Amino acid sequence: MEVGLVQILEGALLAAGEPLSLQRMAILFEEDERPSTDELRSAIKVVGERCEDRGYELVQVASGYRFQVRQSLSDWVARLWQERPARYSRALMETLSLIAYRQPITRGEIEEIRGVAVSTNIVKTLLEREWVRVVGHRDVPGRPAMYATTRQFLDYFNLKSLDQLPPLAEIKELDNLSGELGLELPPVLDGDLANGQDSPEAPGSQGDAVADETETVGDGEAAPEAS
Amino acid sequence: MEVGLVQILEGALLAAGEPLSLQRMAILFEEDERPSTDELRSAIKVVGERCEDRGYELVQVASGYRFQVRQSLSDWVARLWQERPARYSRALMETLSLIAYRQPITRGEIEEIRGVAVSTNIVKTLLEREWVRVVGHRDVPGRPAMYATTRQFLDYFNLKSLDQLPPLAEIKELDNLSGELGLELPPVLDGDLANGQDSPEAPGSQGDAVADETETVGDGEAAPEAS
Amino acid sequence: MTKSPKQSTQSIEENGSHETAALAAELLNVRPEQAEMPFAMVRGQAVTELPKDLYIPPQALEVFLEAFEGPLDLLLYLIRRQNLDILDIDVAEITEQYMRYVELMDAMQFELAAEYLLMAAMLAEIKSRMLLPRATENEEDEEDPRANLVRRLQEYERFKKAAEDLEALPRLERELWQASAAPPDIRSERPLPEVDMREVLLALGEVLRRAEMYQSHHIQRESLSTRERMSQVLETLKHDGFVPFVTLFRPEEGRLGVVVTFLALMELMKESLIELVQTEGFGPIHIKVKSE
Repeated sequence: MEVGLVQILEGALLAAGEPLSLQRMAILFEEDERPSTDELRSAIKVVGERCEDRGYELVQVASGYRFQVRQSLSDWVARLWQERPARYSRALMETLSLIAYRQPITRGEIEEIRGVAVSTNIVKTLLEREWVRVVGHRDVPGRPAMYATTRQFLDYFNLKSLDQLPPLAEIKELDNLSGELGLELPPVLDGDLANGQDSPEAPGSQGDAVADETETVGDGEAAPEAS
Repeated sequence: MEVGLVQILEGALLAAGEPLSLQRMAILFEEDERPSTDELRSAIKVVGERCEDRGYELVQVASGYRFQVRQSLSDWVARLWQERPARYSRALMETLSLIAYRQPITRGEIEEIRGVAVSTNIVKTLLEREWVRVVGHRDVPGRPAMYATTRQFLDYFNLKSLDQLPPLAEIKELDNLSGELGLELPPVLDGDLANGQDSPEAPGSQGDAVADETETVGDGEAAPEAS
Repeated sequence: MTKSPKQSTQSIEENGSHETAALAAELLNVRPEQAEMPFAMVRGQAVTELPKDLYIPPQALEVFLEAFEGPLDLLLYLIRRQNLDILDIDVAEITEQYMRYVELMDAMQFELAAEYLLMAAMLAEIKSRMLLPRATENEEDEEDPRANLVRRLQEYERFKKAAEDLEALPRLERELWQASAAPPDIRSERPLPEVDMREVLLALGEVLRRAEMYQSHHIQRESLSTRERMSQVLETLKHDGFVPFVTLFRPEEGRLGVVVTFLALMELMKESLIELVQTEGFGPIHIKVKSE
């Protein structure tokens, strides 16, 4: 086998078992043989193209590139394991989505929107999974922790960045009373992360759109480095 | 991508993270679509052939088949896990400095000056690093070993002889400068640090030089991804 | 079921209206594993007093409670069940329904989360404000009593939807798997820590400060070259046993070197680390490590 940049990257990506950033790929090489970022990018593109017709593909997620088994094979591959994959309760998913879309957010703020207490277990599970972390404390009495999502969260859900989360539904105003109701949202709600895509929800086709979102490397343009 | 037997096996082998036996491959399929052992064998052969010129290969081990990163790539792949060098403890540095300045010196004497016990590990580490060695035994009960610094110690610190180390008087100055160094000192020194920064006698040029050197230690390696 | 009070048994069909049966079936669908339950276990009198169209077997009710994420979720359910637009809620009607659920749960002595009661109070308040005639003059300032509720419902609903969307995303270990292969054999070498001499010196400064040894003339005056030479002499003696005195001096080091070596030997003798041995007058002097 020829030992070239492409082969080294293939080997490293498979050995790592986790996404590799371009920076991390770079330090696989001694300084005097270290490829430039451009060289890495084009090698990565070749690595991606070489997956054509294979049972796996190269994708880019938040913390870098990884080989990933193709989703079309999941029916077969899932049978490798007896246990069903972990299911998460609605309460957990609601809490997680509030943290994802509204970060940084405190537990109290989550409870306000959900209308119920957030159990300590849910927060613990999310922290243990490293999907969320504490990014600071709100400067109010009690100094409650503020939570935000992590790169592991994005990696897990196969996303490159928060922009790729499905857009939030619109808030409609009370029609006959619009304007005078003072329906404007409190300040915390302003910076919706999905704001960039604040459009009304894409109907129907959304599922497909989501599936397309993780970029398969080699198919498209060289995506900007996530870091 | 065509979803064929070959692709399914590729995906399963990469997802499994452990060797797969032919039996285990077989149960990935519903009964009515389950390939025969012969079919599996020939598909596996194809899977192996498709690794030509890749950074990995298909190998057969006792419990089945698995993909394995090629041995010829180990130099690069090893750097994925290259551990960051540890840092020596303050206790070790103190011990080392006392051996340098007070050699030959016994462990008991070091303990007396430091006011705390010197752990066996510290001495072991210094001996292993070949920065200190035993040059004799003090003729007192227990005949404790006397430690001295070595030529390797001088070489590492780029000294021709111990004479090149600053006299103790200057070390006091160093202490005063340490606030600017970003070297962490125990809280007891806080008051002194403040003094040092105020004091006009702190020679500016020395401070700069020191600061530069310290940076090299701290930021030496290109930090890999935090994960 | 966690609670086992006295009970009479009634079947859904006997006692329930169509709506009840439908609701029960719906609820049971939420948790299919409950579906084998043939009878409703009903507890005492409280149940028989409940409005007929709301009769729900207690087990189902418990399932029902679990199926809701709180009062907002329950309200949304009630609204959606009637195909009502969230912007056009009939508060009186919804309040009444909500209250009946709450009473029902209360009657069943389920531990009702405080949030449900709080919402009940809020609904009652909105309802009463809706009933009050509005002062036309103040209409501009006056908020629709429902506005806050509607906003909260919408806000909750969008995150309920977001959670569903998130749940639907393909994710690792469910539809997707990280591909990995066994690494090659790797000889791992852990790099040794880097040390800057300044760190060593700072550490020393710290020890000295702690030991209050700055005053010690003993240390301050001592030349390091003497100390170093002491070590060298000991090292030589350790290997060679008896060493001729003269061999320790190297002419190429010059006068200073000779002095340093001599001082080192004096210091070593003072510390009783070496012995000088001279077997006869003016004979060669030998040095050895003391009693070794």
